[in-house]
Amino acid sequence: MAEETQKGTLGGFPNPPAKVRVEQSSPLPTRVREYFGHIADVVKTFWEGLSVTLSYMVRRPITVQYPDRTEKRVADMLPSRYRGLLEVDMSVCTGCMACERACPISVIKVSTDKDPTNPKQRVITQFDIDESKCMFCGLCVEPCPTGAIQHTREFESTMKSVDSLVFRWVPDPEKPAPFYRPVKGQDAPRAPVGEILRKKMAEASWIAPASILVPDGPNKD
Amino acid sequence: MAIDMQLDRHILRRTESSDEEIVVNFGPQHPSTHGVINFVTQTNGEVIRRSVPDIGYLHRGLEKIGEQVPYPGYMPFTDRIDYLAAMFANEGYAVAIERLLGVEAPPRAKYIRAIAGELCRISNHFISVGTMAQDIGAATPLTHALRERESINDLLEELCGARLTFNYHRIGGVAFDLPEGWAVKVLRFLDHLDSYIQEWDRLITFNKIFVKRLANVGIITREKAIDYGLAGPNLRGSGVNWDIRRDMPYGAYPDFDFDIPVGTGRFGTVGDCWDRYFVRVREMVESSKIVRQALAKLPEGDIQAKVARKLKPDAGEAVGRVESARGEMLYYVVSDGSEKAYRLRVRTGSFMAMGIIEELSHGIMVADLIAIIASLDVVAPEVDR
Amino acid sequence: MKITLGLDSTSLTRRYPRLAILVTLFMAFGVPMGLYVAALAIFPLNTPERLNAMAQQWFDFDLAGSPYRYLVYTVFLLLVAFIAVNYTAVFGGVSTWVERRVAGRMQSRIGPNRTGAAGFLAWVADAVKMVLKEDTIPASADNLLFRGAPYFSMVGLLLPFVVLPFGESAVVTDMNVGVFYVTAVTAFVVVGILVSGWASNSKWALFGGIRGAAQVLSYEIPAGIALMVPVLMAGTLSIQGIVRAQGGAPWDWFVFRNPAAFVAFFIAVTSSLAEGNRTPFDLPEAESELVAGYHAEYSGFRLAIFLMVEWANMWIMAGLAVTLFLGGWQVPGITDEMYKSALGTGLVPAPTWFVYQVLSMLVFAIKTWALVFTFIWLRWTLPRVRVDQMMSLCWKYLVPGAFLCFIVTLLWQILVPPVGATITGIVLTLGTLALLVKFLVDTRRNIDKVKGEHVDLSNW
Amino acid sequence: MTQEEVCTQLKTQFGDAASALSETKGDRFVVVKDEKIVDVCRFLKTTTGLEFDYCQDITAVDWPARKVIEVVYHVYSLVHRHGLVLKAETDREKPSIATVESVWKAATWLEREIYDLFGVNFEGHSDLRRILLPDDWVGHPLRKDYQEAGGYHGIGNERQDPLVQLSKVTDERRKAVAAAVAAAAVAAAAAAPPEPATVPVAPATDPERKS
Repeated sequence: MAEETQKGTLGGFPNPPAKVRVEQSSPLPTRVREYFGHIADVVKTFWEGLSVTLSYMVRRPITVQYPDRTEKRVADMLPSRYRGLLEVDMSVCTGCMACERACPISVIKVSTDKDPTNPKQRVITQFDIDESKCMFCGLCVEPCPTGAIQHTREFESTMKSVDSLVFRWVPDPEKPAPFYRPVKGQDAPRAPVGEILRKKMAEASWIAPASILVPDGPNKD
Repeated sequence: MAIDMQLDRHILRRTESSDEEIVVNFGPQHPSTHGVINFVTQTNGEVIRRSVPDIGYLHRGLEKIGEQVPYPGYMPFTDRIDYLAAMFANEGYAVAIERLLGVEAPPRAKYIRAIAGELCRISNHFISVGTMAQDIGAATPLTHALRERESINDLLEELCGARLTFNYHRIGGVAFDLPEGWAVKVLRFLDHLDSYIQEWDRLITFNKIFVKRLANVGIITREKAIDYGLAGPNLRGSGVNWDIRRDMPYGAYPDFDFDIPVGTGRFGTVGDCWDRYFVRVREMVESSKIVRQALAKLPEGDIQAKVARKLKPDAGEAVGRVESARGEMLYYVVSDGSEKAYRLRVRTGSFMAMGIIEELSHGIMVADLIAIIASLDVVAPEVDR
Repeated sequence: MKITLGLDSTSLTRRYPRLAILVTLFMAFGVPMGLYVAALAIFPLNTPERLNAMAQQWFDFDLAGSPYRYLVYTVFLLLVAFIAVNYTAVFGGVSTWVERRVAGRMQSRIGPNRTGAAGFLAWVADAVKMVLKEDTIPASADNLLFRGAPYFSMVGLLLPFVVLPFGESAVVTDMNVGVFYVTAVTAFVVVGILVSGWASNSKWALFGGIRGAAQVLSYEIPAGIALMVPVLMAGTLSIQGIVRAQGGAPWDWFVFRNPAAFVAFFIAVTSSLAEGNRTPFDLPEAESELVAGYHAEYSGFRLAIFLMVEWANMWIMAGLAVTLFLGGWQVPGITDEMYKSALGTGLVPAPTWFVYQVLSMLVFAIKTWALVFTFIWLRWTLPRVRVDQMMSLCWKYLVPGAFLCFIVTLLWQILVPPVGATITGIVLTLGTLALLVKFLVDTRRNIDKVKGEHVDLSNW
Repeated sequence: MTQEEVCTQLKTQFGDAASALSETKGDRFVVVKDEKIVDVCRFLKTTTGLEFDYCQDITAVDWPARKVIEVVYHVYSLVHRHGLVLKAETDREKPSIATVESVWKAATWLEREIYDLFGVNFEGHSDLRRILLPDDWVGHPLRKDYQEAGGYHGIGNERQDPLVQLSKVTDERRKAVAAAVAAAAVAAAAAAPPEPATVPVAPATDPERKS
């Protein structure tokens, strides 16, 4: 194209793409038929289109009047596989860190340590999830041996500050959570999915200056 | 991507402009560019001399990211390549890595992939034809299309837990089996869909103004379409009977019986905007056929092949091709034996479609440019990756 | 903490549902009816003769001989203008609400339903919002023209109200060249569009302005010729004269009196759609092509004026078509003599006269709203034509068609006796009714054709 | 036609300029001398029986160890339904190769992308500009040795990671806890009312955040 342009063949406008212009080549009766055919087409297709749109005046709109005029909370209407905010039940967390490894964008940070009071017991001193960065892919849920980390159906995570979206599941490193030891042939006693998160969210409504989910600030430099 | 003024100068340098010509930026924020794309357009009044697409506003370096995350971890990123048809982006990547590893998904997984993929194709085509009607000036079809798509989104949400970024496929299979009672819901929806498509046609497809706006506009001849490497519905709209699902079969597609709609030039010339539009409408019906067959023949068994948790394919390379809603999606993966890809390349239909717009833009009207962009069904993140 | 502003109508509606309904009812019926009644009271007084006589009788004041008479006449004219302007604004607002609700239903949505009962106050909220917004003027815009452009449009909108009859007596003035006047002054709107497009110093606005100019100028021709058809049939250019030449029953309407007029009606409506920049001719603002076209750079109150003009123009378009083709305010069964006898010779008419007036205004309003609904309905069904197609439609189809209708009407007036016209009227009326029934049946079938769909009026 | 047959044809036409079909795992490919790439492509496209009319993809792979950049061509024939992968290697220091734009128009944009992301210069290309990145971008991101400049025109691309470890149980703290436990035991032995084990708490608070 560029060569043509530089040679100036595009100086004037190029011919528009060849159009099939039946009107110009065909005999008069055909052209007359076409002329009135266009009008007939307009009437016919407008008739159909208008009848379709009019019929929608008496059909049910599908609008869901989120958030206040729904039969129940939208979060409760979602399917069980829905991948909303992540929730961790620390009482069944084995501290295996499989979720941290599985996360492709490193939004999970788990630190473990020895319990100072009982050196034989290992504890989780930190289990942070940066929900603001999480892309809700579900890859962390899959390797979890006890189902401690789960996607809930909660999705309303508006906070005043993006920092408040770092959910610290071990709020206080001074009170770490001990490792859970799975019992063979027995399901881990996990709390129902969503319950823990809902409770925490209710405690920290979004207008709070800083969510109580988050102990004030990490050690900033 | 270029800074606008530079591109203005660039395009003016390349043509002899007259005093009456102006350079207009269609984008990056414009209602009809379907994402953040800029069309630097030189016009003389309503007639366009040339329109140069300027892309890259949504470039996120997804190919580079592919070199930095382990093989299974890249799957969620593929969702972001094409958010309107993420199922295919997932599937293409899974197919490519499976070929690299030499594993094969179990038959049930393949069938589920086909079901999920074809549902996703319907939802994508609804967006495509709906926004096309919107760009031509009819607002109502878009909301109807979105409503239908919403039903599919609900179904897919139930299947894989997300509405757009599915992350449903896994290397060697799929993440979940079908939920209970899901098949019945899908069949009920397909019954609705098949009858709804006729209403859609009455509402917009054959509308005289719509036909007049699209027929004989943006004609891409068969030769040109192949030369420019167009793919999918854009290629078929030009009359090329080529579909990866049938011609380079993957997954469960050899088991299904379906037609490949191609452009016929019904109201104008083969390869015009209306043909591309209508190919999409017909493809929805074909996809519905495929889903019905897949649900009827769905085999029992595993949904996930045995794959090591830490993937370390041997050094080598493989190509995974799938027929995405926007045409052939090609993943080219080079492995050096580590657990991350050495090079990961995604070739998408939208990128190729953008390449032809400058060629088509000579001597058309401003409104035609909008129609052409809409008919090529470009999605900005897929162009820029 | 829930931020509760005085304008948070949702919470107000929740707290005082009855108050909300009252306010809504007041806005919906009180304001327009108040304006109607005011019009009714003032319009008949609005001739110098009547004013003179009233001054003579009630105040024993010789107004006709007074040097201040023109001041008094002007004050009364301004009163009428005040009513007209307010009526325009209220109609423009209410029609946006109607349009949004109708569009919502047609698009499987709900539309505004929060502000006031059924969301009716949404248009008031919109207006308040627009007035409160910052009025930005682009740095490189032509300041004077940019500021002035909305008023050109406004003037073009308001002037036709002078001759548009809302009822038997509810008209500012009945010019003897009324039709001519209307076609002339509606062109003012395009001056506003062109000026705003130019003055904005934006490429999009320029595109829109030029498109608007080309479009309105072209469509003046078929519109003008099609409007000549009722003029021929009535033998007068006076709008009231044309209405009086028709009757209340559908077969007495001009549109059915003659096949050419039937065609001319559609030509006139199509052309007025184009002149009013309504879909499928909304090229000057084509939001998918030109972002917002000629008012792309406008904001705040100036934008509000443009939008008001656009919507209120529908009243002019529909009102004119109703007046010239669909029998205007003619109430079936009430003849001219009845109006005259009810008016009597005294200054204060008999109460029946007022009843007749209200009836005639209602008939006119119903017909006009029906046509306005059709415009809205068309807008949410049809795509937009391209600029060259718009031209070819005008010059290839509408102009020849309008001329043909004009000539056929001429011959018809000369050759066909009044009985023939009445028979044609009845036949065409019945034919139209049959088509309407067929259309409604088709509409009903559309619902059954889609599996899983049924008539359902819930979820408003 | 199978890949082997295509390869044989290439061999007879171009001799050493085209290698044999590779024996790698996965997809197999043909390596072509970079100066011959246009001829090979044109041959593939125009020869009856081959007719590779559809250029599916052109991309590149950076191999710093071998000091080359491979340009990879995926071509296909819609007529005969066969495909081939071609590779041409070019020097990594001054990567340059002839454009195949004259063979397939699709190459225009694909090559622009390679120019942008790998810095390969395509000789004779009609419109060789950056395509995805801004014109004034420094470097070619898909090269293996690319270093991020850390932003663009003052627009940063880094976010502070909020996932900082709050505190670590240190040895001092362990000793303190042990001492407290021991003290508690002593106190219990003395039968005195047990003192609550006071633990030095080090809450990670920042006064600035509170304000």
